[in-house]
Amino acid sequence: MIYKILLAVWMTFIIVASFMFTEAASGFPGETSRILFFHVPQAWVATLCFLLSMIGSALYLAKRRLGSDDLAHSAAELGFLFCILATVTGSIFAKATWGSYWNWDPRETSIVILLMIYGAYFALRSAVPDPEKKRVFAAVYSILAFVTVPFLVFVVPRITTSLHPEDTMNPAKPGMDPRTLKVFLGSLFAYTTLFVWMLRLRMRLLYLEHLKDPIARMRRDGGIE
Amino acid sequence: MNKGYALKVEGICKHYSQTLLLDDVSFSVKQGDVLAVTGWNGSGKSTLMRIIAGLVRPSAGRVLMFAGEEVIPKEMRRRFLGMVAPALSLYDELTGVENMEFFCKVRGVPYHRSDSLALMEQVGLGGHEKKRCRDYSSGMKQRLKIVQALVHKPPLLLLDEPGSNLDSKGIKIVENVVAEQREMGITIIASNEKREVDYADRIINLSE
Amino acid sequence: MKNGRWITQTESSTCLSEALAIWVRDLRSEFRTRYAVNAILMFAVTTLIAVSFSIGSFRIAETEKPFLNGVLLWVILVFSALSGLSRSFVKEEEAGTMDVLKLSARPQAVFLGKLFFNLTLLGALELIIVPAFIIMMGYEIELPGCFTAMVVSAGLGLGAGTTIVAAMIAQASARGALFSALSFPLLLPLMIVAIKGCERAAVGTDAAGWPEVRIAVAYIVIMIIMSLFLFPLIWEE
Amino acid sequence: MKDGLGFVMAVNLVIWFGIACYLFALDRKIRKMEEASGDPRK
Repeated sequence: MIYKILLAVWMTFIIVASFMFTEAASGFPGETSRILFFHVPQAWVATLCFLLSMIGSALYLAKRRLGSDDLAHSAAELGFLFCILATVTGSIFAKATWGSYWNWDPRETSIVILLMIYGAYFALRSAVPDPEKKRVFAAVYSILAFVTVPFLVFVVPRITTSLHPEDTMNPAKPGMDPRTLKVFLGSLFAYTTLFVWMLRLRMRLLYLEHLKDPIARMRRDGGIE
Repeated sequence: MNKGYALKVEGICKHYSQTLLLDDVSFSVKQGDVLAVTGWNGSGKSTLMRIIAGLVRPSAGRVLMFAGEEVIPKEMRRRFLGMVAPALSLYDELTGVENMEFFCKVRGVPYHRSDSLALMEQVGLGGHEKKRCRDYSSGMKQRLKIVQALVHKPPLLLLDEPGSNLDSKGIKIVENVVAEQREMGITIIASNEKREVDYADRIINLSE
Repeated sequence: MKNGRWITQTESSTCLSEALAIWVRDLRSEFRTRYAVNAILMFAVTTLIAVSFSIGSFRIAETEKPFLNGVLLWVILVFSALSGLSRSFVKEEEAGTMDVLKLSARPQAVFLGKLFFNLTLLGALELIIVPAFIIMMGYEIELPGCFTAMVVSAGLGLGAGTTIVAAMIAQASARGALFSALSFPLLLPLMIVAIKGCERAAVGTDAAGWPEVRIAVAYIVIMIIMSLFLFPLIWEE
Repeated sequence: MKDGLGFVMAVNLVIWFGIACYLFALDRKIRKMEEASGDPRK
């Protein structure tokens, strides 16, 4: 319980610090670079969720324990939320700095693909009536999607650079001065802790739902082979 | 190569959403046994057969098939069993003999057209091998299903309501198959027909 | 029943022989019913005609052609593939023959058999649509070798990426829409690579080592290996 | 320190307090449900 109160205080401190104690990074119009204290951690949490969802899915396929599937499902839900946040803050930043809400720079492409993968994941989960199959299919899809992401993040940007006039500069690391870096890392820590808190809340909720349904309760404790 | 085959079913339970369909079903059969599984409609007869066949994963309990002493792994069990059930259907757009060819080849049984024709002859499908299964009557389809289940000479034969849609000649054929299988391996019949239950020397009632 | 029937042949069927049997059966059924072929070709031909009729071979500026034609070609190919590739599994589920298949073949063989079948469909699609596209859109290609390699490898990638998804959606409801929704995120990297590869082949400069083709081959290998591991999990209850 | 910045910061702080309160409330509600459910694990 303590860490939650500490988190609340820490996040407040981060918000104040990101506006008061740091200078706006040069090379960006006005104060726009401050959004990075919020945009980048959100994108980081979205990708972290994708990794966690894959791990939960792999664990579920190996041990068929409901807890792993809950992890995969909750991580995907939160991933979807943070992915939307990252996309919105990203396009606000793009509008402020480059004048257009969307210009398909490689990072925007991978965030949107992630969004589509999460969307497809939930579409699959809602389209399979039998709960057992639903969990297995969702797990398999999450692993398949995880395999294609490296293609997107590492391979595609390198060859798509000539697709469009490459005018982006990596905003995440504009040669941060130490003070901004400290606040940025603090924000990263705050967002990750916030994510952990929300994830545990969601998983406890799913666990309670399982308690109501007798079969899942037996499965959950028994952990059928 | 005449190993003593045996099948052990231990504590099988199956839940569907909230209902408890099978509750702790256990039995074991060995070579030469013919077991009948009876019970009201919806008592889980077909589900039990599908669990034994490995098509459905039970909520609890397990099914073990022994070839002599060692256990046949679950993935291999499909090679040692043949199943006839209303839910299993054959390929309608293929002709009778093409279905036989497919099932021989996919099971790795050397396919000779003459053998298949002979088998079809024995179940009364002689002369129909060129017709598409779509044009078969339900009785003819049932006979083809029986033949298809025997093509790889399985030691374990699962018959789920084998007599459905069959005329008196067809029922004679089922008796023949059960008699033949009795000497060679294990037969499990799921049915409520008195005539079919009488084939068995042991009966399990799922409804009591 | 002949008396020799008791000795159970220890079946020597290898995974490949089972897969081939499934492939041949699928081809024979498809040849008779032509569900998948109709779906795919109908979609492809109509979109090709719509595109070439409205754009013709002069509307796009000469410098833009390699890239824009590449985009149009792959939009047609990917979406017509998505309209028909799920057919083989869906028909198997609807006809109720999936259980018989589960009882007679091993999961890997089913996957490979269906993969070969999907690749045959894609081969037919590409053989018909790509030449027609080149002719109707006036698509000059400097390096035909590289271009064909790109089209073939990306086609293989399409098959590799969608077969396992088709197996999943066949056992779900709302199949058609779900198949595209699930497949598209997996196929997008391949599609971007294919478009870039076709442009590079058409332009013909700095195409040494066919980079995109190698990426597509990597995609194929990864997807097939992953599918061989994952397919048994979705195939058996 | 630009004048508008303080306002933006204030908005962020308000949003964050709203989220924090919502999460604390959710946490308490779930804990109550967990106690009421007679869960073997606790």
